[in-house]
Amino acid sequence: MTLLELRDVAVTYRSAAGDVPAVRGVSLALAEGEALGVAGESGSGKSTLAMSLLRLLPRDTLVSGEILLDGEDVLTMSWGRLRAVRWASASLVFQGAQHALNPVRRIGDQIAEPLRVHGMATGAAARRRTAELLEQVGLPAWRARGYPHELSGGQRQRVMIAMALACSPRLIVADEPTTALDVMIQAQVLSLIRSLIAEHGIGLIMISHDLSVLAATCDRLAVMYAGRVVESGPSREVFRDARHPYGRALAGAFPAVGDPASRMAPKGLGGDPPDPAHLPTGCSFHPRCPVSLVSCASEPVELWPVDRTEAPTEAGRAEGHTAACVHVRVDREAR
Amino acid sequence: LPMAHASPPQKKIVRLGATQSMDSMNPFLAVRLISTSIHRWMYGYLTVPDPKTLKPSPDLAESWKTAPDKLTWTFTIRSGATWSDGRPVTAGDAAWTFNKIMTDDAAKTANGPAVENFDTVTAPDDRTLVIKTKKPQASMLELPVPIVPKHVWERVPDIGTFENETYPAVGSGPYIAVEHSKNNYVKLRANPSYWRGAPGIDELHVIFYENPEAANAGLKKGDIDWIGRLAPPQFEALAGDPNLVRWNTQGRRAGYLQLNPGAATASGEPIGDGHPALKDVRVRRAIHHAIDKKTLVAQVQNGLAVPADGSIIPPMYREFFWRAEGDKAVAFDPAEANRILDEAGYAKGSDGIRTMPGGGRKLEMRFSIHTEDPVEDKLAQFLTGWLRDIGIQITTRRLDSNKFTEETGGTALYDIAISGWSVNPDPEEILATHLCSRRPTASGEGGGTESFFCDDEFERLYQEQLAELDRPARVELIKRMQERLYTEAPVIALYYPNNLESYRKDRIASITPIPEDKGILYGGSGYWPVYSLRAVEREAPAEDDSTGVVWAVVAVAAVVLAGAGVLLLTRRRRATADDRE
Amino acid sequence: MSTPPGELTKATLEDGYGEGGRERDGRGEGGAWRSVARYALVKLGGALLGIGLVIVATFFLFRLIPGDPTIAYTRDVPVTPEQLALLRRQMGLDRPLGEQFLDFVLRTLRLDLGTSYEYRRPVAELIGDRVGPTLLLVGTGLAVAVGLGMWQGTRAAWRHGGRFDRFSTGTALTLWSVPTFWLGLLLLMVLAAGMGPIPGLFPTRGMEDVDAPDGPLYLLHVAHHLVLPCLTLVAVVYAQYLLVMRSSLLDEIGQDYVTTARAKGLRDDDVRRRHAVPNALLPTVTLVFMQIGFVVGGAVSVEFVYSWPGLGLLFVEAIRGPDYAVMQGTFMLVCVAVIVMNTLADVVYHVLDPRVRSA
Amino acid sequence: MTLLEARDLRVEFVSRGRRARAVDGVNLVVGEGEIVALVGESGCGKTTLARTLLGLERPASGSVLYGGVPLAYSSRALRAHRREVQLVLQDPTGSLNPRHTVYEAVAEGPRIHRLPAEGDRVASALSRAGLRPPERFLNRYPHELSGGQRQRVVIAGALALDPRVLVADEPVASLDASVRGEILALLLRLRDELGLSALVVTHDLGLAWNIADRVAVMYLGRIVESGPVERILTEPSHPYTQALLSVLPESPSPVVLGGEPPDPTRIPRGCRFHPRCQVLASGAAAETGVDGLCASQTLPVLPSSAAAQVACHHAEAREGRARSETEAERR
Amino acid sequence: MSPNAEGGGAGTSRAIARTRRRAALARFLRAYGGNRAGLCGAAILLVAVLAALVTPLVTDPSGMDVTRATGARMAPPSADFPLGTDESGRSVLLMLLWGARVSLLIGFMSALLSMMIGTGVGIAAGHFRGWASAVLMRVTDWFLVLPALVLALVLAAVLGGGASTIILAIGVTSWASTARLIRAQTLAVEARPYIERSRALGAGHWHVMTRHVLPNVAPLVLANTTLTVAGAIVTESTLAFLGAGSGQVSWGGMLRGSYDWGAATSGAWWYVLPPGLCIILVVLAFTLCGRALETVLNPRLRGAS
Ligand SMILES: Nc1ncnc2c1ncn2[C@@H]1O[C@H](COP(=O)(O)OP(=O)(O)OP(=O)(O)O)[C@@H](O)[C@H]1O
Ligand SMILES: Nc1ncnc2c1ncn2[C@@H]1O[C@H](COP(=O)(O)OP(=O)(O)OP(=O)(O)O)[C@@H](O)[C@H]1O
Ligand SMILES: [Mg+2]
Ligand SMILES: [Mg+2]
Repeated sequence: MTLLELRDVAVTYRSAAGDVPAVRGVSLALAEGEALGVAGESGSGKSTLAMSLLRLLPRDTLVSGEILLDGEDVLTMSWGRLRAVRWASASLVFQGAQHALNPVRRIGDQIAEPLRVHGMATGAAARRRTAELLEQVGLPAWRARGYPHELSGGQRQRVMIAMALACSPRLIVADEPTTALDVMIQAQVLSLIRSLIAEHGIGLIMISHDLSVLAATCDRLAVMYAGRVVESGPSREVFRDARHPYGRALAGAFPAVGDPASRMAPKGLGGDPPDPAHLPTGCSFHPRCPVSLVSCASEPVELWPVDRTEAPTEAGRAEGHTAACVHVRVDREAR
Repeated sequence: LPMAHASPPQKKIVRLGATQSMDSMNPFLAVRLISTSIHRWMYGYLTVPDPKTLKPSPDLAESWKTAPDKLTWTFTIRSGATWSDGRPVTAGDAAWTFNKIMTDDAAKTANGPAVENFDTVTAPDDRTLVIKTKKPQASMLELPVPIVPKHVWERVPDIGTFENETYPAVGSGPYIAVEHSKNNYVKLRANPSYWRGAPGIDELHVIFYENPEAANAGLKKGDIDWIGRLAPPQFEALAGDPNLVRWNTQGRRAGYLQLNPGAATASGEPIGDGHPALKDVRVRRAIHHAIDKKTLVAQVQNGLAVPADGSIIPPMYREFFWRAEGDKAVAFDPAEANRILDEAGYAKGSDGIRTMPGGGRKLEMRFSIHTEDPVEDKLAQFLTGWLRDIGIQITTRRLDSNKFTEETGGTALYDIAISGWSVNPDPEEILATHLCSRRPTASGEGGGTESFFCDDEFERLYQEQLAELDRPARVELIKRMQERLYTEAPVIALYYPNNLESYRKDRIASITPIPEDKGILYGGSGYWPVYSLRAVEREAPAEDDSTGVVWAVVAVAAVVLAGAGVLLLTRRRRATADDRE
Repeated sequence: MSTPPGELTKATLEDGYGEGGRERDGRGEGGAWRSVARYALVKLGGALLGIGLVIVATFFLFRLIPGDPTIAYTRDVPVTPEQLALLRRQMGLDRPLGEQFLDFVLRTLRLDLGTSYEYRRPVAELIGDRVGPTLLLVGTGLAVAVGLGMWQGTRAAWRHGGRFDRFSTGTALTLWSVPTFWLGLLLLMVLAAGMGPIPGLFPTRGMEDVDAPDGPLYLLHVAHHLVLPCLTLVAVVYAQYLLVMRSSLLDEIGQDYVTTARAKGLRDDDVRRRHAVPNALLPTVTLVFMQIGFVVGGAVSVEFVYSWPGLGLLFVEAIRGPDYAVMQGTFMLVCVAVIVMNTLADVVYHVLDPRVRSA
Repeated sequence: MTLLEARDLRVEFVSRGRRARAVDGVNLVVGEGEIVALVGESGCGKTTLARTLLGLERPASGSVLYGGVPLAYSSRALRAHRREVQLVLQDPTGSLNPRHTVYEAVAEGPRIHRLPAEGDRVASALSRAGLRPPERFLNRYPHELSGGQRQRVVIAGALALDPRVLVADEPVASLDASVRGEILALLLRLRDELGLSALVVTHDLGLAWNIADRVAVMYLGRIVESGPVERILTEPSHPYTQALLSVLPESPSPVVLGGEPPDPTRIPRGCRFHPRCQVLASGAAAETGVDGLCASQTLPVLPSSAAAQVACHHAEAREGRARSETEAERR
Repeated sequence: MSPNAEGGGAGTSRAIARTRRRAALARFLRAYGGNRAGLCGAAILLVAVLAALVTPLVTDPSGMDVTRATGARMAPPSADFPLGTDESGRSVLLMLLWGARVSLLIGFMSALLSMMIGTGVGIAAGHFRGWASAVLMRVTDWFLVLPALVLALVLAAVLGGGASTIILAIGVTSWASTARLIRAQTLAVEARPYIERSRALGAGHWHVMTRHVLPNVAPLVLANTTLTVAGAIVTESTLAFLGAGSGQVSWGGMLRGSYDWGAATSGAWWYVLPPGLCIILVVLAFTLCGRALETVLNPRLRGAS
C-alpha cells in the first residue's frame, strides 16, 4: 500500500535576488515499510523536498503538485489537521542534530513533547515512554534528565531518532542523518536505523549525498539533479549499474577498497553544479555530461524505464529502474 | 475616597519654592542660603535688623551696652522668651552656643569667623550675657549666630556629625520645624509661644526644586505659592499670569569685572600671569569705555537690573551709593576707547588686534567665568564682541568655582574675571576686599582680595573711615573710596541686579518686605517677611492632596485596563492562531 | 601546551572544540554545581578586580584635578593659612602619594567616602539618603522598560517585516534618539505644568509632597510622582531591550530546533513561547544588564529634570558645586553597583543556561 | 629519499585542565614523490600532526625534519619551511577570504615571500591546478566559484610557492561526491608532473585506496599500523584497521566498534586500543595468550619504515606464531 | 574586462583591485538601496552635513555674535527670522545651522576616536592570546558596564570645558562596545580556515591583522561608527544640558540656552523644539544608516532578515 506519494511536486523559493526553483516536478512513491534513498549533490533540492513533506518551508515559498500522505494531500490540509499529522504520521530527523535539539531544554522533555502535543501520553506515561525510546536507541534512560550539549554527536543523533519514533509514525524522513558523523559513529547510527526500520515496519526516506551509504540501507534509490529526479530504481541496480551519466559518476566516486580498477584512478565528474536560478535548457545535466548529444541542449528529458520490457508507465511511479537520459530512450527505441 | 474633609477652620498654609535644598538642619554646619534662612525662622538671634532702618534691633537680647574699652559687651536676654518645649530662654543658652563654636572645631563650620575675635563668653545670670573680645569688633550687633537650646544640644556627642533631625525641633523663632523630607521639603509650623506672638499663618512649607523651570511651572500651577530669588528669565516667564504678583525691587548685589592690575602678593612679589597691558590704567579705562552697560542689562539681565553708573555699592544703599557724574562718568564710547589706546601706543595690527607699545605681545586676554552660569556665558559673548571692536581679543575660560576662586583670588592666573558681591548694610567689608593686605601670601593662600588692587590713596581713605565716628564724614570717605575704584578701574561695575521674586496673590494675602519700603521678601536678613505673611482665607478645603491621589488611582486604573486589554488581545489571537503559522 | 603565543590561531580550536561537541563525563548535577561555583568565583574575582580598578581610577582621576582640595573644601569660608595647613594635614595631603592612595583604599573599604564639601556630612550618609529614590526610579523604570521592550521585541521578531515590527521598531528607534532631558522637560511642561487645554495631571517635582498621606495611600502618592520620571526613562531606554530581544530572537528563528518544534506539530505560540523565546532570552539577559549603565545615565537627566531626590541629582549637584568628595563617592558607588549587578547577572545567566553551566 | 619527517613527535594540549596528548609519539616520513595517506577516526590527532608538520603547532617533544634538518621555530625559519611545505585544508570555502579575488588569494603566498613576477606565478599556478584559462578566474570572488573550483584555487595558492610537499587535511571531505575524483586526480597529476609529495589526511579509506602509495593508520595519537596501501587495506593486521575497513558500506560483515571516539586526555594503559578491541572482546586474543599483555604492556612506537608494520600484541603474537610455525616446518 | 595576467604583477593586481572595488561598491549600493529606512537616514544625513558645510559659505558668522544680533529678544517666527530669535535676538535658524557644525563635528570626532580605540583594542584582543588579551578584555568589560554618561560627566568636569574635552570624554567612554564587537568579529574571522591557510603560507601577525582581519571587520566598524556618532550626539547634548558643554553653539547648547533663559515657560516653542527635533532627526538618521549598513554588510544579519 502506498504510504506517501508525491505527484509533480515543485518548490520555488522567493528571495530578494529572484525566484529559485529548488525542486522542479518530482514524483515519487513510497510503500509502507519501504526505505527510499534520495541522493544528489549539494543544492539539488533534497532538503527542500524533505521539508515540503510537512510544509515546513518558509511562508512565502511556492509549493505546487500533490503530496499525498496516506492519500491525504498535505499541501491543502488545514493548519489544525497539519499539526495533527506532523510527527504523528511522519517525523523528521535532521542533518545537524546539535542544532535540531533545543539546547536549553532537557532531552526527556523534548522527546516527550510530541507525545503531549498529540495527546498520546502525559506525566508518568510519557516518562516511561521516553525511557523506553532512549533504550531502543541504545542510550541509558537517565540521559533523559540531561541536556543536548552533554551528549556526543552520535548520541544526539540517536536522541533525534528516538524523538522521531516517539509517536510511532509510519514515515520517517531522515535528512543526511550521518553526514556530520565520524566513520565509526556513522556505522553505529546506520545500523540502528536499519534495525529499527526492520523491526517497526516504518517507511523511511533517507537523504544523503553518499550513494554508497544509501545503497547499503535502502531498498530503492532516487538520484536528484538540479531539482529533478534523474534516475530511480532498486538500490543495487542504481548503484552498480546506473544508466544516467550523473548517477554513474556519483556511484563511481565511491571506490570499492580492494578493487584494482579504482587503484590510482579516482573517478569524477568535471564541471560545475548548476545554479538553480539559472538552469541550462533541455537536459539540465548536459553541460557536464561526458556523453551528451547536440539535442540534449534543447530536448526535454523524462524518466524512461531502463528495463526494455517494461512499458513506459507514468513517470517516476514505475517500480523498476528508470533514468532521465536520452541514451536510455535511444537504447529502448533501438530495440 | 476616604479623605475626610473636616469643615472646621482650614489650615493656613504657605508654600515657598526654593531652587536649593537644605545642606544641613544643624545650624552649626549649614551654610546654604536656604538653610541659614530657615534657621533664622527657627531660632532666635541676639539681634535682628530693624525692618525699617535695617539697623540692629533687639531680638533675644532686649538691650546691650559696651564697656568703654570697646572690648566688653553686655547683653540682657529677653525675659519671657521660651523655647518651643516650654523652657525659658536664658543667657546660659547663648553662652553655651558661643562657647561651643569657640571650642569645638566642628561647630566652627558655619559661623567660626564670627567668634574668631571672642575672648570669653559668660552668663553671670540667666538674663545677662557677657562677651569679651580680643579687639574691638564693630559687627558685634550683627552676629549671624542662631542661639540653640543648651538643654537639647549639650547632649549631642559630636556636633560635626549631628544632623538635628528630631522633630519638632526645639527653637525660639517664629516657626518650628516639624518635618524634613530630605531634598523634598521642610515643613514649618507657627510657634504659638513665640515671644512676639505666633505668625499669621499655620504652616510654612519650603519645597525644594532642582529645576527652576519646574519651580516656575509649579508656581503657575499652584503647587507652590511663592518663589524667592528668581533669575531674570524665570521672572520674565511669569509675566501675564493674573494670579501672580511679580516682586521686582532693587537688589543688594553688584556685578562687576575684575581686571588684573598686575597682581602681587601681600609682600609685593608679583604673582600670576596677568596681561601686562592691564597694568596700564589707560587700558583698563579703555575697556570701561568699551562696555555698553545698558545693553548688558537689557540682554543679560533681561532689563531687570540697573546699569552701573557707580562702583561696587548698589543704589539700594542710598546713603553710601556713589554715582559717577559729569566728566567723571565713563560712558559707552568705543571711539573714545580706541582713541585712548591709540594714544597710549597700543597699535592695531593687520588682524585688528592691538599689540603692546613698541610691538611684542598682542592684546589677547582671557576672560574667566564660572562654568554653568548662563548669565556669565552671555556676558562673555558680549564682552568678546565689544573688546574686539577696540582691538582686544578675548577668549573665555570656564572654571569651576574651586579653580575660579583659586585663580582669581590666590594665584592670579587671570586677565579679566567676572565678579560680584552682595553688599551688607555696612559696606566696610566689601571695600576691604580691595586692600593691599588682602592680597595673598607668597604661597597663594589666604587674603580674600577681590582685585589684587593696592593703592595708597585707597588705603589711606580706608584707614581714615575706620577712625571716623561721624557718620556723614564717614559716608563721604566711603564715597571717595568708590570713586577711586571707579577711576583706577581694577574693577568695573557692570550692573546692580534687581531682587526678583513672585508669589500667588490668590494664596498670599500680604507680605512685608525688608526693608519695608521696596525691600526683599526672601533672602533678606531677618524673619520679617515670613513672620508677616498672611494667607488668603479659603473656604474650599485644600483639594490638592486628594486630587493627586485621584489621579494616581486613575493612572493605575489605566495601566490595569491596558494590561487587561493586551491580555484579551493575546487571548483572541491565540484563538485564531489555529489557522496561522 | 607549550605553543608559542601567537603561533597558532587558537580561536579556530576554541571554536571548533569549545562548542560542547565532545563527550562530557560528569553526569551528576554535582559536577555542574561545582562548575557554577567555580565560575562564580572567577566572576567574583573579575568583579573585585573591576571594583579595584574603579577605586584606582577614582583616586587618580580626582587627583588629576589641578587645584587644592583644601581650598575647594573651604570655599565660601574665610580661613587663615594656618587653618589650611591643618586641614591639609588632616586630609593627609602632605604625605607621599603612595601612602595617600593606601589610605584612600583603606578608607574606601571601610565605606568612609570622605566629607561633602557642600553638606559637611559624610558622603556615605548623603548617598544613603539618596539610594532609595534612585532604586525606586531605576528599578521601576528598568522593570517596565525590560518588560515592554522584550514583549515588543518578541512580537516584532516573530513577525519580522510585518506592520507591528515596523511600527514598534520605528517608534523605539525614534524615542531612543530623543535626548532624555529634553523629553523630560517637554513632558513636564505639558503633563505636569499643563499646557493649553491639557491640565497639569502630575506633580512638578520630587518624590513626595508635604502632607503625603500615610499607609497604602502613600504608595499611590509616590506612584503618582513616579509616573512622569518613569515614563521619560522608559521611553528612552526601552528601545535597547526591544532591539536586543528582536535580534536575539531573529537569530533563533532560523535555527533547526525551531523547525523541529514546528515539525512536531506545536502551535505557533508554543513554538515561540516554549522554544524560541527561552533561548533568545538567555543572551538577552546579559545584554540587559550591560545596559544598566545606560539606564543610570538616563536616570541622572531624569532626576535632574524632575527634582527626583536620588543619586543622579546628587551627582549633578556635586558637579555644579563642584563637590569633589560627593562626585567621587557617587561615581564609585554607581560604578561598583553596576559591576556587581553585571556580575550577578553573569552568574545567574550561567546558572540558567545549561550550555554554559557545565562548560 | 625522505623529504618531510616526523621523529618521535608528541604534541600536547591543555583542555579543561587536563593534558591531552593529541599526538603521542609518531614517526612518519614522506618521501620524494610519494603520497602518504594518514587515516583514523575523528579526534585521533591527524590534523594536529599535519599542523605540527607545518610548524603551526610546536611539539612537546620530538622534532619535524625537512630534508633531514630539524625545523627551527624562529619566524624566519618557519617562513622558509612554509615555502617548501604547503597546507591544503578541508573546507575550500572557508579557506578563501570572501573579500579576496582569486588573484589575491593565489598571490598571497608570493606576496608574503616577496617573490618576483607575481602575475605570472599566479597564472601558472592556476593553470597547473586545472583552472584554465587562468584569466577567466582571476577577478572572481570565491562565492562565484563551485566547490571544486575553490579547492583548486586553494591548491593553486599552495602551488604558487613551488612547494615540495603538500599536506592536505581532508582535501575532499566537504566536496560533493562527483567533484571529489577530480581533485584527487589533480593531486595524482601534480605528483606525476611536478614530483610533488603529499601527505593526505583523511578518514576515508577509499581515498587512500584511490591515490596513496602508503597508508598510516592512526589511533589516539599513535600510528598503529602502516605500510603500502595494497598490503594494509587488503590484509589489515591491526584490529582497528580491520574494523575501519569492515564498516565501509559495501562490506559484508561490519564490525561496529562500540563507544565514542577515544579521549586523548585519558589514554588507556597497555595497548591504547584494548578497551574497544573486538579481537580482545571476542576472545581471540586470549587464544594467542596476549590478553594480559593487551591491558598492561605498552606497545613501542612504530619506527618510520616504509615496510608494513603493526603495533598490536595479538598481531605480533600471531605473526610470531606463524613465523615459529614456518620455522618449525622448515626445521 | 579581463586583465592580462601575463602583463606583469603590479598593473594587473591594481587593475583587478580597481574593478573589484568598483563591483563591490556597486553591489553595496544596490543592497543599500533596497533598504528604505537606510535610504531615508542617508538622505537626512546628506541634508544635515550639506547644511553644516554650506553654512559658513552662505551665512555670516557675525550672526552668532550677540553684540551684532538684530532681532528682538525671543521674538516669535517672522519673515526675517523664520524660526524666531533666541534670548539675545539671534536667529534660531541661523543658530541651528551653525550648531549643526559643532554637534556633527563633536559627534564625528568622538566617534572617530572611539572607533580608533575600539578597533585597535578589539583587533588586538581578538588576535593575540594570553594575558595581554585577557587584560585588554577586562579593561574593555570594565568600560562597557560603567555608566558612560556619568564617566563622561566626571571627565568633562575634571578636564574643564571645551570641545576637545567633550570629544575626549565621549570618545574615551564609548569605545568599549566597539571593542567587544570587533573582538568577537576578529575571533570569528580568525577562526576561519583562511587565516590558517595564510599562516601556512608564512604570514605573520601584521599580515593577518591588516590583510584579513581589518578588511573583514571594516564594514562592521563603519556600521558601528555610524551608530556611535548617533550616541555621541545625544551624549554631547546631555553633557551640554547638565552643564558640561563645549561653550560653542551646538544643538545641545541651544537646548541648555533655552532652558537657562526660560524659553519653555515663556512659551518660546520655536527655541525649545527645533534643536531637539534636529537632534532626534539626525540621531535617528545615523541610527537608521548604521542599522542599514549592518544589515547590508553583516551576512549574519542578512540571513536573519
Ligand atoms: N530559503 C531559501 N531561499 C532561497 N533559496 C533557497 C532557500 N533554501 C534553499 N535554497 C536553494 O534551494 C536549492 C536547494 O536547496 P536544498 O537545501 O534543498 O539542497 P540540498 O540538496 O539539501 O543540498 P545539501 O546537500 O547541501 O543539503 C539550493 O540552491 C539553495 O540555494
Ligand atoms: N588547541 C587544542 N586545544 C585542546 N585540545 C586540542 C586542541 N587541538 C586539538 N585538540 C585535541 O586533540 C585531539 C586531536 O585533534 P585533531 O584535530 O588532531 O584530530 P583529527 O584526527 O584531525 O580529528 P578530525 O577527524 O575530527 O578532524 C582531539 O581530541 C582534540 O580534542
Ligand atoms: Mg540538505
Ligand atoms: Mg581533523
